[in-house]
Amino acid sequence: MRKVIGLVLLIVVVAFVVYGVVALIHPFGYPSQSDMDDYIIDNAQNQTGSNNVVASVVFDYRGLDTLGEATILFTAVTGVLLLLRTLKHEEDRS
Amino acid sequence: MDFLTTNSPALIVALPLFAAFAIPLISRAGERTRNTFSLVIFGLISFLVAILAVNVHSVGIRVYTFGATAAQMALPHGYMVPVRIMFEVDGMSMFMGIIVTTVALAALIYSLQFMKGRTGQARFYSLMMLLYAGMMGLAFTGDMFNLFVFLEIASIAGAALAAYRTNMADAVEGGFKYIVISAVSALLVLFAIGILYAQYDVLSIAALAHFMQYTPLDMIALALLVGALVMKLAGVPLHMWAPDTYTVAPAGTTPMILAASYISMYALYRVTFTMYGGLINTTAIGWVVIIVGVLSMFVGVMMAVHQTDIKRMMAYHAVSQGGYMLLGVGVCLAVITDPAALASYGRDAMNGGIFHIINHVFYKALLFMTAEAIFFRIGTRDTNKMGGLARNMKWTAGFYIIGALAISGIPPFNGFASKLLIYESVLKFSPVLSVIAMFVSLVTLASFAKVFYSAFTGPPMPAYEGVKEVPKSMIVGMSILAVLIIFFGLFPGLIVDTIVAPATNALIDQASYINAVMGAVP
Amino acid sequence: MMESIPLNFPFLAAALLVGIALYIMLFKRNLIKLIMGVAMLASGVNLFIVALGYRAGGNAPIYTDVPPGPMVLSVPQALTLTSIVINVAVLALMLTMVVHIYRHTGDIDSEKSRKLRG
Amino acid sequence: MSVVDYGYAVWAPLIWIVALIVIGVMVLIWRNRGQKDYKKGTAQTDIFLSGAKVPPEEQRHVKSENIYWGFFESLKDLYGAMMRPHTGIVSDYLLWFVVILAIIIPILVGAG
Amino acid sequence: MLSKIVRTVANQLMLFILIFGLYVIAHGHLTPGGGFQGGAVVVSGVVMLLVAFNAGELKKSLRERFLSIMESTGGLVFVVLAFAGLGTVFFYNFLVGSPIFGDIPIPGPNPGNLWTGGFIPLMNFAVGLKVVAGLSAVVLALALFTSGEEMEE
Repeated sequence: MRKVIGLVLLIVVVAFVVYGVVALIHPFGYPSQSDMDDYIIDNAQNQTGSNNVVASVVFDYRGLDTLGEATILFTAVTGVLLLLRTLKHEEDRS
Repeated sequence: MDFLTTNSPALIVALPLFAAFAIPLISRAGERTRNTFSLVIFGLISFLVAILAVNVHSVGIRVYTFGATAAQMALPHGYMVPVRIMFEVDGMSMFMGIIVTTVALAALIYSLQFMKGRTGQARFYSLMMLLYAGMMGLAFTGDMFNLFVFLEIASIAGAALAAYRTNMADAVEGGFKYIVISAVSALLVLFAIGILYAQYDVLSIAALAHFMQYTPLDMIALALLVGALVMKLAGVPLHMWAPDTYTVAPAGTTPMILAASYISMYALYRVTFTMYGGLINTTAIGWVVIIVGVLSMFVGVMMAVHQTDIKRMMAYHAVSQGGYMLLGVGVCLAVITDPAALASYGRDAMNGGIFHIINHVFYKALLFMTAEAIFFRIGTRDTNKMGGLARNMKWTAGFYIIGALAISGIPPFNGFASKLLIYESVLKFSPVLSVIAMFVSLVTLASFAKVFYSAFTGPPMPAYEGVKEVPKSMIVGMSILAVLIIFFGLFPGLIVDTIVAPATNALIDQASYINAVMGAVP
Repeated sequence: MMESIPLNFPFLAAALLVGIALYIMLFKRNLIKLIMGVAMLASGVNLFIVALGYRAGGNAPIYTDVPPGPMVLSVPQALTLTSIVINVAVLALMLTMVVHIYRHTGDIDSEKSRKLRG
Repeated sequence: MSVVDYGYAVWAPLIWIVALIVIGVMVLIWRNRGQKDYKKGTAQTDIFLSGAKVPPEEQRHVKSENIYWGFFESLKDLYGAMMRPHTGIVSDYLLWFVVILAIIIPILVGAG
Repeated sequence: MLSKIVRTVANQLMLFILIFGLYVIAHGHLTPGGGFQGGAVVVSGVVMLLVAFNAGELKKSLRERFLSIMESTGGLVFVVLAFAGLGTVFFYNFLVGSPIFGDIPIPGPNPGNLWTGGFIPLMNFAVGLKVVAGLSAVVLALALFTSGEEMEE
């Protein structure tokens, strides 16, 4: 019962999403708008001095995202090491 | 001073990150050095938040563009589309910033002695800084993808902290549920961002709002965003992770994870009011929000009365109180197109809903802290095994009373001030909803009375003869919040005028948010 | 509108990947499979975003010895890069938690290993 | 500064506290005029349980699961229905998410 | 622990993996790649060592504490580089036009010049350090935990 209802609702959701991204979005390979990216591709070499436009986006134009990304990696590593720590015996109570 | 004012939005997020990276190194120099370092950094951040709050209050929306030649330059020279990431700090962001900073400060002080002698302290404090940075970034950001990144930072740090007590199976389970829920909702937010990016090729919230056409694709994106964010803020029926996670998280972090869920609520408001404002069918959305709110209130409180685990009960109350906020804001959203109703009661309902966020975070944080204080001393959360604790833990009992009266909406504590606003304005909209809200408040009082009776009163239990009051730093952490609760209760007018009303105006006034970035565009 | 459908296979693939991932997460009770579902969801979303930036006949947006022609959009690639790393981090933490759950309950079936309910 | 006033909703905590203090003083005065022949340590303060034996002090504490027993007993059906979705399985949580999405997307796309 | 052949080959291969990883990191601003990708390449080498030897053996040469310090350093360098732009704005690329990595490439297609990119190469190195240390720490910790060995600290 749960499975049938869940499957039907899931199909409804996926049908809407598939219809949206297949029929309503721009055709693959022909972006409808590209103002921001054109600006970046044109000016990346002058403003950041980097040949690799993606690197200039990652570290300069959207540098804060990369700081966040590095932070997430740090968070996850800290979290993993925190969870895998060896506990002292007196901590077992609480 | 001028330097600090200009750069404060960036520094507020960057300093905790710096501290988080540095704490593992500094811990090598000893526990004391690390604690002092965390406190100093946090004091500095609080100072910056205060500067920025004053500045935003007097100047209005602040835009900070990362990596541009000038911080105010949101658009590149001679170009009509924002390219770089920007922070956009308005009244609502600042409101959330104040909440998060206060709670984090109290939680940090509380944790100092709570954590004493435990393993993994360096990483614990590091994660607390990261959680704080994630929440502040989420509150300040003006960029959709950046919002996703900070959402993930807050979720991962929160989940790792929630699972801190790895020797208990339920702790890891609670953390796991939190991270699965967070990961799925964040990925669907990212999917929605992709849909928006495909159509408008911008990621800044203001620019998206400026270009928004409200095509069917935008509707699907809105639905994904709303669903994902409602799941993160624990609205019924997507609330079930909240009790599991709040129950198991260790002391200082439960209030912060709670604050993180209200940051998601902020993101929801940002999306519906600012990004889609003026385009969506507000009556339909408003009623959806109202229904979710009423369901949350009712189901949350009814589940809460039933619980015997003290933190689980409080967690269900968090769900239920979240309903009040959604109810207030939903009423405003439902009448936002009707200027007469908006001026008459819509804005007040919104004020009530927003005011309730700060009140609720403060008293619920206090309550979680008292529950953890009990757990700290007697090692169980089961109210069936408690009794007579008020004899030995007088401060804790006092703080519990303050929190319980505030959450039940008993005057003169702060909960009453915001609940009254909600009752009165909702009464004008629909009396039935108001009556339900009052009933929920009543049941809230009943359930807190039950726990007070079973945990604090009663004859002295032989098992808890030697129980002592909790250490000083924990009392200090709790008393910060208790003092704020009483202050907010005695001077609600001051709070509503200085921080709540600007937040409400910032949400309703979509045009000025857009103009702060896209002002130069014809 | 109809003629655009054959061109949109990457978007279709991404959406279906999301759907399959949701199916796995909803109906599989094994926690490792749940994590696989999250990974698939992440892949679907990443595929979607990186496919958005493609320009027909475009080169990679790197100026080092690039042949003449248009360049594909660069921002989606950066976003995908960020998103991939984020998901690696999330998966690492999830797996750690599952290891712990297995340690405690001896089971990774979500029905048998639950302690919190009601 | 302390008053919230929206024309229809007025809330002035300081006035309320003054009123509370006045009422408290009145209650105290009233209380002092009550009967004076109450004595501690006599049979006056003993617990009377319809003549049954009074349990020792340690067993008098009512456990939290027994409080509001009647309330839960009368709402048994409601609680049964409400407990059923709270299964504690992550997949079920996500199923509810899909349910919400399946409701919201048609509403939004339909409402335009 | 696998056979001696595997161990020897893994040891020899590790050098090449390191060089390739460093190459990917160092040329992040000229060719596809960067800190994350290069870091992941190096970590794949660490995983190879982990398979060839076992976790307990690897723990002796790759200390947890060392990895933790390395990761924090990487993060700090990244943040400090971002802070250094505060003279103008946080994250301002202050090194473009300066003597360090400051050359501006010829607009349009060019063969590439290593001495360009402002702080991008430096940030690539910081991120690379962070990824190498972080992911190896995760892999090592999981391996140690599942094999039942104690971690230090």
